[in-house]
Amino acid sequence: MAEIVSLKEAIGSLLNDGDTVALEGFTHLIPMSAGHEIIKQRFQQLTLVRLTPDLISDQLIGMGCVNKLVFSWGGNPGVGSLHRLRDAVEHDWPCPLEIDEHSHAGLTNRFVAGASGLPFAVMRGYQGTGLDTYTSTVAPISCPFTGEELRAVAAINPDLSVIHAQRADRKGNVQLWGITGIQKEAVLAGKRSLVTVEEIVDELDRRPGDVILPSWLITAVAQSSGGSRPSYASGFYQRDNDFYIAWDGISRDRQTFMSWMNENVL
Amino acid sequence: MAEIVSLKEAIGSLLNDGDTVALEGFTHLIPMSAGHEIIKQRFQQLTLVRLTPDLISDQLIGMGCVNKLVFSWGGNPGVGSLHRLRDAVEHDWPCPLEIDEHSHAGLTNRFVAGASGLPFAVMRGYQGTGLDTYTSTVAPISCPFTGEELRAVAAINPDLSVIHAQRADRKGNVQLWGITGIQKEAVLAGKRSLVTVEEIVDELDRRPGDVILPSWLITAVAQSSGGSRPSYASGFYQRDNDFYIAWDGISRDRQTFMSWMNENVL
Amino acid sequence: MESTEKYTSDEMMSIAAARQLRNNQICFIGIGLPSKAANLARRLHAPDLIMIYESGTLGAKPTRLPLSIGDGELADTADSIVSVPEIFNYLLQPGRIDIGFLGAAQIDKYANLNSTVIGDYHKPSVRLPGAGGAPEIAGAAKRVIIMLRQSAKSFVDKLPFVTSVGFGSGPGDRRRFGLTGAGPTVVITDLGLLEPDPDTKELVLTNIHSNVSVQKVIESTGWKLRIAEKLEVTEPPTATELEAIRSLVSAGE
Amino acid sequence: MESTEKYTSDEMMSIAAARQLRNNQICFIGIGLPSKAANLARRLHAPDLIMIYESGTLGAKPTRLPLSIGDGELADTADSIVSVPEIFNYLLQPGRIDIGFLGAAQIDKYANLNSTVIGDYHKPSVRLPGAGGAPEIAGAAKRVIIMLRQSAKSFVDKLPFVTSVGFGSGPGDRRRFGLTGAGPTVVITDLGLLEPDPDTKELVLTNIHSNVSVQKVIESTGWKLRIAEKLEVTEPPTATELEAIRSLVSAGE
Repeated sequence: MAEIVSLKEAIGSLLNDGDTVALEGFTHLIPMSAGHEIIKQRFQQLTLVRLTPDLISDQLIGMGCVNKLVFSWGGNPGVGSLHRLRDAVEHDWPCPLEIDEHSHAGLTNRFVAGASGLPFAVMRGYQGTGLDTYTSTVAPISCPFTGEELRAVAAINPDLSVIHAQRADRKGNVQLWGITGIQKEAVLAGKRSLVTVEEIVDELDRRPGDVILPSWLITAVAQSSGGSRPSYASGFYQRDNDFYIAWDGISRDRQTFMSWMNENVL
Repeated sequence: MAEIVSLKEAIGSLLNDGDTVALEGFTHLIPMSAGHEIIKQRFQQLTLVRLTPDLISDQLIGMGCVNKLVFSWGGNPGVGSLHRLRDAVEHDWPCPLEIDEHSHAGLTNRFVAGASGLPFAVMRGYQGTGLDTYTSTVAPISCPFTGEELRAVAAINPDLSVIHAQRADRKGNVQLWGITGIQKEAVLAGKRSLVTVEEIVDELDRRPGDVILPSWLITAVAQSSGGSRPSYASGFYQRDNDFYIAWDGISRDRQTFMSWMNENVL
Repeated sequence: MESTEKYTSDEMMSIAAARQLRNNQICFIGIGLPSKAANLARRLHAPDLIMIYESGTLGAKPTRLPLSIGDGELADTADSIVSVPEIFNYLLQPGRIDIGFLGAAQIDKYANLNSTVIGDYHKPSVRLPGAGGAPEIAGAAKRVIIMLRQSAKSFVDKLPFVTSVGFGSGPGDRRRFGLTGAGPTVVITDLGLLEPDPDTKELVLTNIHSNVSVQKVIESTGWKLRIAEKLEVTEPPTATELEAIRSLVSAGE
Repeated sequence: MESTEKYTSDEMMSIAAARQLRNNQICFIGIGLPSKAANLARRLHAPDLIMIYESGTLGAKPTRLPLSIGDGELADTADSIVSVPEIFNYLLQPGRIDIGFLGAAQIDKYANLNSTVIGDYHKPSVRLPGAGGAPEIAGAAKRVIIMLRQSAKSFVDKLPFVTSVGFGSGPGDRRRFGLTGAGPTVVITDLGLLEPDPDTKELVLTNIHSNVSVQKVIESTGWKLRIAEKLEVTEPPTATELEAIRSLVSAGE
């Protein structure tokens, strides 16, 4: 059953230097405050897993917490590049960044395999692309019935998976709604899991389209109001688009970025 | 986009003798009236696919519509045996019945593969059981990353998949809730699909835990109030347990069964 | 607080099984005897037992005994309902289930189960319902509890069909088959409890219900049954247990 | 009803793309140019276009232009929202999508796309965002429409990286790669439209926007561009089209 703890305590006790950590939230319910806590506690040499690395990934990379990124689309949604990600890949700053790059469908199926307790998943994809060449987590596989050649993608099972959700009850059952992306699979694939929530309530009144994650599937729950800001949490607050645009300027220059992080996160 | 038609017309135009037809509904929303329509229209030599063959399967088999059954648990839930199924398997009455038998997990993954447009799915199962011996739709497969031997199950793509749901709107979008089992995968795996519904409404007001099947994933929708009776449709009517118990007596004897079918279905 | 009331051997069996379950255990429940025992445990010492049924209902708290694994009572009282693919692929297969709770028509000395056919597969003398969720529950649950009534016809030397694997033909077979759970830890019958020998994996009679003779158990077993050196006698039902089991009303009644 | 108003080449591109879409087509939409064109089509001749975004929103009817594929505006106006595994495995992979609508940084003469890197993969001069949903959209959608601005830097003879396959190195490659969709049918740029030759699969300029010279298109193409024998001139935007595109307001504005 999930323990309800503080965010600081959760990150401190569930994460270790060198761990593989997934921060999921497909363009919605992004676990920003959990990422900030990882930066504050100065974790190092993490492998960061995230389909859509965005501002929080840019910050973790720029602060030198990450030495490997597993991802499928790394941009500032609707704005442009992630400059800290680019600086790390293009110029090894602040440290070299190894990448294991996939398509959304591929990384999604790696999570599905991880959630299913299987060592791999099967899909039709990657064929003919350059992606096949640069990863060791995709391999050809033949259908034993038809002979068709497909692709196997290796399961991903992060040491810690972190997501953000709207609510939990006092037993640690979690409720999320709106775009729920790959979050259920991320939690299930994780060896340990942490869910930050906007609020903790006595009773989860069900909503259309909601996803319930029972307490017995989660390691820890931490309250973190506004935990997705400047992204959004449906039913609580909207995306701060101005900040996403401003981030392009803040992140473009190393010193401006460091100053901003010092003032606003550390 | 789904066409809204009568049940009679739907079955008449979407099904052919010799087809593989899935009637799904995992202990809830069982497409009973669609099964009756198949019997009335005297379809022959069908391959019937259903995880949990129950009364409707017993009737289709006893009436000689089916010469092959793909299934994973064939009983009268909470009561006992399906006597028409047993009579067909044990004594070839009214005709020999070939069976392709699976576990729930296995047949479920055959539907998942079919819904995913893949020729097979991977799972950990069947190993050490007798089931492996008697089906050609399960095969060993090795993980290209770990070498672990797992099982591949062949995709199933019925010519027609039929499910029952609570509601549709006038555009043919379908809504179901409660135990929704394998129904989404059954519809998606079908080359053609038919959804019978309790009612057709102007607007589908969403409910917690509901599943929406957009009109563009469905071939036809037919209204059939009480279409799951004597089973149940959450929000509409409860299971008629007395009838399930009575069926044990009706179905035990060939003549009693035939008389009952003549009086109540044909 | 032993009851002075009479009780049936079926009541003893259900009560003995219910006693195996604890609060917060995640229990994947087959219909019939296991469902009755689990629901009894919830009414006694394990109100927070987490019951999972293969129909997709998670955390069901039925007020009446469900008639099938897809009973509306389970759906209406569940914390949430997931699809059947989720139940098997996301919850059972990865080993998240503490206890798989199974019944069967027949069992052998290595706790392998048959619920498929009696006789030849293609021309069976009795065609049983088949596997359902059992093979993968038996394979992937962290451990398995089995319940069935004991007789020479149900406890057989050789199964006509292995639907679900206990220990195959002995130690090492579970690993060889790639089964990830630990397998059966106890078989509860109307006569007593059998547990696998840690070394040989053969079922050994470790408990006998009061008022049952060892001779009766031996005669009700189709193989040469091993008896534990320290054979315990099952505590008879308490008045509370009997009252609870007798107040269990089936849904629809 | 040609407008007498001035319009930009970007407006012409979006309008030309919007004209490709029809009611009840199921369209899997990339963010940026494709999203703008699809939303424009919905406001003009295709109000019943079925828009699918990879975030899981089905049948979104945004009143404002979404800023990302997971914009709240898409979620709030969708018929339903499914998980990302469902979008890729149940809806895209089996070929249920009529049109995959993609942008890219670069394209080659066989309509292969690059959105990954400029330069060497390990030491790129420009690290682009990467694949996202594009490779499987390009593979599995029944057909693909591509939009990007035309220049010698974006229309290149050889891609540094193939993110998504158009026709590989020519006819037969899609089948060889096991790609189930028919591939790109048209590339819409700010200068004109290119379509694959039915036999060679090489892109051919088939339409030119009014006020654009063929010479300009040739100079904006990094390979020796083939021009269709019957080169058509794109209908200029109508007043209705221009009004619609100018009234498209982004979410959050």
